[in-house]
Amino acid sequence: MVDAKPLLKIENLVKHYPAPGHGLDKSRVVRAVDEVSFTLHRGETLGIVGESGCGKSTLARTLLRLVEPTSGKVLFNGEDLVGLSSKEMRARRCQLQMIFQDPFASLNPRMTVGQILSEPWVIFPDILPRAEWKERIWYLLTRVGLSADDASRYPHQFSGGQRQRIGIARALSVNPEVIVCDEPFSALDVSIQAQVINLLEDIQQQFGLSYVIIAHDLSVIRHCSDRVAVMYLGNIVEIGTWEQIYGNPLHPYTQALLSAMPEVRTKDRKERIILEGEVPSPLNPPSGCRFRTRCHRAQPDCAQNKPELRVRAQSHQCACIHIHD
Amino acid sequence: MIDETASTTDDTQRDASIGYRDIIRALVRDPLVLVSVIFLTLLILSAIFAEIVAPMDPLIPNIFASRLPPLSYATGLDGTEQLHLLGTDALGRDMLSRLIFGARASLFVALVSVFVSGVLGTCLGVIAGYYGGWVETVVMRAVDAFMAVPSLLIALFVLFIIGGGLVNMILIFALVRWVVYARLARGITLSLRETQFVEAARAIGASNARIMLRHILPNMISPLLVLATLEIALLVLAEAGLSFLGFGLVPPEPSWGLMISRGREYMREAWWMITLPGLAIFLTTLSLNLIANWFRAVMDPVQRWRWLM
Amino acid sequence: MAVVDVKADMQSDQPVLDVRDLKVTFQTPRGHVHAVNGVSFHVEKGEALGILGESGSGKSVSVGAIMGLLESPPARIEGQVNYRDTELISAPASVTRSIHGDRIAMIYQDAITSLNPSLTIGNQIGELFKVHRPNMGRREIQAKSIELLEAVGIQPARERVNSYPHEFSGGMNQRIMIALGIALSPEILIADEPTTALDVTVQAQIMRLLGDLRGQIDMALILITHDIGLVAENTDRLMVMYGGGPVETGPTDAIIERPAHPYTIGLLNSIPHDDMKGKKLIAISGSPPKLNEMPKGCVFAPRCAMAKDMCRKEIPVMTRIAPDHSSACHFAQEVVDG
Amino acid sequence: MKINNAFFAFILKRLLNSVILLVIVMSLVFFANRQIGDPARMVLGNGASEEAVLNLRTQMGLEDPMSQQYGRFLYGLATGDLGKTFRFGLSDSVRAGNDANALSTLPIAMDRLPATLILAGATIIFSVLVALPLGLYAAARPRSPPDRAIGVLSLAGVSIVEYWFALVLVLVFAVQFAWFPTSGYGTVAHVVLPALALSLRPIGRITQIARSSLLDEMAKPYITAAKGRGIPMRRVAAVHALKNAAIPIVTTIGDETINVVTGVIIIETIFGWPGIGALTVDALSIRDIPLVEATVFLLVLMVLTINLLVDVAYAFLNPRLRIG
Amino acid sequence: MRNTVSTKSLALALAGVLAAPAHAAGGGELVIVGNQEPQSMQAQVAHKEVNGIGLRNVIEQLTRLDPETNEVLPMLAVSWEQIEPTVWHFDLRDGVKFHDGTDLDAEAAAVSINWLWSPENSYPVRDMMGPQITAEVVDEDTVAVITDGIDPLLPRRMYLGGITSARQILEEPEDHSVNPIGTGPYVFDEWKQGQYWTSTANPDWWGNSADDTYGEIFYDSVRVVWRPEALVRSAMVESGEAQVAMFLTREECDRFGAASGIDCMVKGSDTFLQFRLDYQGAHPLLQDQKFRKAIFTGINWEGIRQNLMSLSEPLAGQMLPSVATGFADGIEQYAYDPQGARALVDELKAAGNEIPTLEVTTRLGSTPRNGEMIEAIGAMLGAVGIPTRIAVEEPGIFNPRAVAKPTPDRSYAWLHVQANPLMDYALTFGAHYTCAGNVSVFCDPDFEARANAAAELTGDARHEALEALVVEGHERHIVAPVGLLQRAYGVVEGFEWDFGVDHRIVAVNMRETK
Repeated sequence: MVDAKPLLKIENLVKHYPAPGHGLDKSRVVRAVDEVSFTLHRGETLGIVGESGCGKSTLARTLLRLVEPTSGKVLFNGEDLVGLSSKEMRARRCQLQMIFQDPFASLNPRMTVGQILSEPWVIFPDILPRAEWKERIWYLLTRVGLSADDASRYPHQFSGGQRQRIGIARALSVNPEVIVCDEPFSALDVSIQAQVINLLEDIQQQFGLSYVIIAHDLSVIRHCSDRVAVMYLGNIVEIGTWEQIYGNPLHPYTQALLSAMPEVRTKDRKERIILEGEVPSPLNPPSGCRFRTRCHRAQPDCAQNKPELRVRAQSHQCACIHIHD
Repeated sequence: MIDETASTTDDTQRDASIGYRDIIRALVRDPLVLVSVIFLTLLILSAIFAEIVAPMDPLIPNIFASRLPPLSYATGLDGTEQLHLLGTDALGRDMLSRLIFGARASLFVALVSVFVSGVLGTCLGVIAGYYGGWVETVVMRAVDAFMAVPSLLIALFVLFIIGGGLVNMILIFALVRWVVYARLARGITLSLRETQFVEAARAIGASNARIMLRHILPNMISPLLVLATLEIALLVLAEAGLSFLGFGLVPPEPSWGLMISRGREYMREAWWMITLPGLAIFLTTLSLNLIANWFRAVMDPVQRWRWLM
Repeated sequence: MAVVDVKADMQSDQPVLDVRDLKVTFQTPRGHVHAVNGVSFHVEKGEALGILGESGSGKSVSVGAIMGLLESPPARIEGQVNYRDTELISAPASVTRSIHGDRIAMIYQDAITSLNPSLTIGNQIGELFKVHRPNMGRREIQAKSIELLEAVGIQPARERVNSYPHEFSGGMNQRIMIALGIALSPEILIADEPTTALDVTVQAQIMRLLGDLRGQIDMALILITHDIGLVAENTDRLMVMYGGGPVETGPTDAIIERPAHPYTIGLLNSIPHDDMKGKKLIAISGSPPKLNEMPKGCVFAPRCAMAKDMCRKEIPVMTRIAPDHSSACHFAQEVVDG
Repeated sequence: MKINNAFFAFILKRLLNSVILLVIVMSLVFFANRQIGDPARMVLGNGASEEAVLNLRTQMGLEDPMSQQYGRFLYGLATGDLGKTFRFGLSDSVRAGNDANALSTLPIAMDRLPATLILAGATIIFSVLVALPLGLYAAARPRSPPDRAIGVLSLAGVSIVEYWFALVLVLVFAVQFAWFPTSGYGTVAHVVLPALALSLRPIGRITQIARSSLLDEMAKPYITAAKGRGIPMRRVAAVHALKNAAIPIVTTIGDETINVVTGVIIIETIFGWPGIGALTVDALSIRDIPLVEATVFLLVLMVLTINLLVDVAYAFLNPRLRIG
Repeated sequence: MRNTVSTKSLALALAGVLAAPAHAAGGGELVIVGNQEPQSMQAQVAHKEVNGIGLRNVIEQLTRLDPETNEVLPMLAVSWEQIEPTVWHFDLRDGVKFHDGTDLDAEAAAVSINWLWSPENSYPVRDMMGPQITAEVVDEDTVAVITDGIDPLLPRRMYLGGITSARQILEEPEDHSVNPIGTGPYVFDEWKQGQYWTSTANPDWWGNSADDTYGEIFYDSVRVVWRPEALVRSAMVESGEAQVAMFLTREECDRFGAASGIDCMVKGSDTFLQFRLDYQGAHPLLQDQKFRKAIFTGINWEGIRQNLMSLSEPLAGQMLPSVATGFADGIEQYAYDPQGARALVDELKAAGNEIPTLEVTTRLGSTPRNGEMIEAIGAMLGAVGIPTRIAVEEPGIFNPRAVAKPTPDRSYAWLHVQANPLMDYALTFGAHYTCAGNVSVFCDPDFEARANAAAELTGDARHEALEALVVEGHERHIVAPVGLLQRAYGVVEGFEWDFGVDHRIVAVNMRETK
């Protein structure tokens, strides 16, 4: 399943926003994404979990260059997307697509479903000759579980789950290789969520897609991902296969997250680690290890040294200076 | 709790869009607004077809038939007896005909000004909101500057320099009123720019121009329409005000503003000369305001259910 | 508070809250919409009841009706809501006002919008005392407010009592909501999706806080959520709602172990479990019904894999499958037996 | 009430902005005014010889490079010297180079300021006193017959031709009933008719905004939450909703005050009210450029001050602005 | 039609004069409402009543005009004499003091006259000047007024210029514009700009004791207010806020006459309405007599005068009434002949001429209803095939300094009023028929030379020379007269007012009998 050469390679990606109210002071920045690196192979699903404000949504947008990165590289098929002009980048957009969180906000209410799906073909006429549009729209709609008649309807005539299907069809319309899904299930009802998870898995197999799925729901990430990255305050604190992360979490944060996960089967509940407080402001992150202020295993030296993401086991990396196994 | 009902009763109400069948239903339920719509429609039609509708030439004076009260008969220039339904003005011109032709001038000034300022302001507002940075700074500074000086004062000042008249008036109104659209358009653009469907459009490679035209602009049509309707009402009144001060349209072109401005000298002896055009302005602006108010309420997801009931 | 008399308090076998056949109908431009269609449940003193349902299941509207929050029109409310000896639906506003907020309190999903942005949190807590405890003095109110904030973990309470909601994070605002909810030591606290907007770690904090507080003041909890994990961990009894009515009620553990309604089963299956990794989830097909286009018969029938002809015609009634466990399915017994 | 530095920083920033805007607007006025014609010719009249005009132009500094003239203008703006009126001709305004105060335009214009402030103030106070209860009354019973009547009436107030209404007021209340003087300035009775004529529009607008903002506010979750805490409706509306609804209402009152300050141009003319609006029209029609500059300066200053006051009020009402 | 003061008030006026005691002050305050604020209180403003309402209560002149006969009478000068063709001696009245306490001597009079007429000040009153006027002291009581050319009208012209304190002119010239110091029956109090100006009775006024006084102080004080809106002006008299409202329209005057408690006074003035058609305009056709005749006969002047001019007296085809020097008998108003005009236009067109668009302009507010009149003129000219563009210039106070002279690129006609307080055609020619005139539309050096020569003549010779020019002007279609304005005043009932064609609002000529 894993190619030697990664499809997508992120190197030291950084996104800093100017701090609000400090327009002139360039040193005051919101460190939304700070030195993030990971790889994504063809056909693979990488799950990214973390609390809100940890920078996972910014990461998704930065690697698609919907938000301009401050520094770092996004190597797609070996080509650095960061260096491309906006015109060149637009041409690459067909290969990288995104599925959004809010199915109500992600579809233009003034366009019919057909118009939404065919918009990329209007922009890049080379993708599909006009004569095939209709057929292709029908195909996409039926593929995501809608009917061909729906092409002439407007988004508000659909339920949330159906709209998320339209969003998926839109992402598929350009034959992408990578789809970044930003909280694709969080706005959906439980019974619909499962349908969409199944749909995403089906089309991954059919089209050989790679996914980056961002979610806060740990059980969904466990179900969908091959590998999982855990983010905290703009950093990846742990990354590994799903078995490694869920079976043997190394980072105290990962451990806390997993223990906070509500389980339906109450019998096998682990000892719960309840984190104190909330995520600190990315404007002024703690020194050293960023997690130390909430860490149940924090030591005085955590404030001095910034832990690096180090390989602990095969492909299992963790950024904590107090892991010694 | 209204929000709650809206979202639980029907998903469609989470959207800004609303079918026009709903609008028509709501219209029928609101007789006052319906009457306003009919009145404005008739007014616009008669303004367009003024030559056909108006019984007489609005420009040819008959100084021997001046200031006749409504429902008077007078011998016209061609020697025939003519009925002046709404009386005549100081020059003996038929009031009804002048009101009809005056509607054309007044509405033309207002509509064209609103169109020009609306297009200009919306474009600048969208561009400012979308690109941000120095473009936004420049546009919004200009907006602030125009907002700091009251429109009527600018209009007066500039008309004083360049002189009155139809074209100048339209230019001035466009110059002073574009800011309201720019402010609105920028505000909406700022919020739309961050929406996921705009991001989605960017993700499929849509150019900035396309995003602005196809994704942002269509989603601000309703509030812009409301604003434009209110602006038409405002400009009809502004035309009257400027004509009062003598900076407005140039006679003999009949315009409502000019008619009441002239008519005020005869207010006590020939009430119809000021009251009829005053009434025309009042009814027109009232209708526009009613419609705008109603439309805004219908479009407002919070209030809508009340109006659709 | 005047309503609470000592005698009633002693009758512990009588439920604190008893809802019978609650119906809520909305008048809309597209006709009448039955948002809640015959909901009955009760809450015992000190117990935690979960109400589980997806959006549009009628769970929020039900508590809206209980709390007197529905505007009428467009809402029309039928049925009975008995708080001890008082029937709340028909009671005059002066009576219900003294119960709401005092004996029955509620906390909301989105704490930040549920707090008045222009009043300090101290003002908002103090107002509650001013309205419900008119005899309390200013200083007493102030002291009590600070005490409450400390109780919900807002430090330093003495200073922060003069802060505005926007100066707090989402989790902190939810703590303030809770402080408002428990201020008058209510007998029932209704929590409507209290942690949906929060992160899992903060959710854990909040749920622990709620649990601790319940222990301290012997308060019943009605937890409304769509998250099965949350009800599983935090409630004693459970009511599952679908399409405006209850489909299954019973002890939480019993329902999760032996669900007696196809919808409950489908819901449990929809959640990705440990053991489902690598397999396809068993999803419920279709989408929840629109409230203005309710199917005839069983509302779940169009999505139910087990549906028979009968299901599409007859509305099922609640049938008891265990002493405290009922299901609104024509084939409840078969479902339980698997 | 906590007020911190951020609040003062906010006000200071707005103040600075206002000053910049004032300079920009006045500069535009300066350059536009130079397009109207030759001021020296205006002072001397058509009868004067070219030589005399040139002589005066030199004296007035009009032959200097534009940059120098503009510099002088800016300096004058900073020191409150906007030149001397043209209307008395050459005799004094130019020749009497000493500081003849009666001829400096700014004092002439300042002299008219109180009248305009009194009229605008009376109008706005009256409007608010009428409009707020109306709007709140309507909001309390949405879609009821009184609400709809108030709605239509408030729109009618916005739609009427102000000067027609003013003349009717004179005929009815001054001539017919003789309750108030027809026009003029000096006593409280003099304010009534012009203020009434001016107040229709603000009453209409404030009523609408009061109604709709209160309704909007009443639809918000925190109101639901307050109701759920058993807080009486009246208190919910008065304590919770009104304070938040006040922000758009205050903004509208500010906007309408600005409209009134300029709306006075016509009404002042009709009622012989010695305000800055009437002076502006006079100055424009006699092409008294320095006087025009002074009146525009004061009008813009008034507008900016109103905006600033609205900002301050806004900051006080909105803790987000007050507390950083 | 009211041509004179209404009979009712005239009768009352006569009764009042017969019964009045010598000193009747105690009449309270006289409130006069005019249509616009004075631009300044300079002595020069007093020449034009519209711009300086009531100023003549404060400032007096060397001479005055008889309200009935229009004859020149003594005022501050008790007599005068033409010493040389260009030198006039004026003997000043004894014991007259300015309101600031300084004496009116020859020195003061000379300073004041020189100030008023100086080219340096360039006051608009110079439009009324013939040859340049300067003054010198002869002895303490005699001032010499010297003209650059011969000016037989000088004593009459002296009626235009007010005499104010020399001390003020020399010491505080800037005060001259806002604080008039004259010798008149009322002492200036204050000018509240934008509101009113007031004056109080002068107990030391020379007229209280002089035999040849021109009136008698009745009111204790005079307040002049102004309201541009005609309706408000008349409403002020109706509501009792003012005794005199200036410039009523005909309809209002009728209403005032019919109503109880108020009254209307009407009298012809020295101001006439004229239609000035540019001779030197952009289009050569403007110098073509056929074209000019087509324009002048294509307009129904009498119809306009009767139906649109508010209150007026007919003019006999020339601008001044028959009392004027130079009045030509036998000239008739241009007859309305649309067919003839149309034929002329067609003829011109047939000859290959392009008919220019005529710009017809008036200044709103200068005459009641002139806006309507130019609309009528435009429509009438349009009917005979002459296209027009009509324009109304800015209203309100108009600064004569800023008069927009017809520019050479326009074909321009102007409907405007012109006052001729001297009732002498030389003044009209000087303003309108000269190449250098401020508002002149006509430039013919030969005509101008003859007009200048005529202006130096006296007696019958003057009359005949001017008359010849009037006839020529008529034939050359230079200016079309429309009508002599009548001014109507709304007054309280029982108001007496003895005023001449100059319509000066002089309080000593006013009193109330009720």
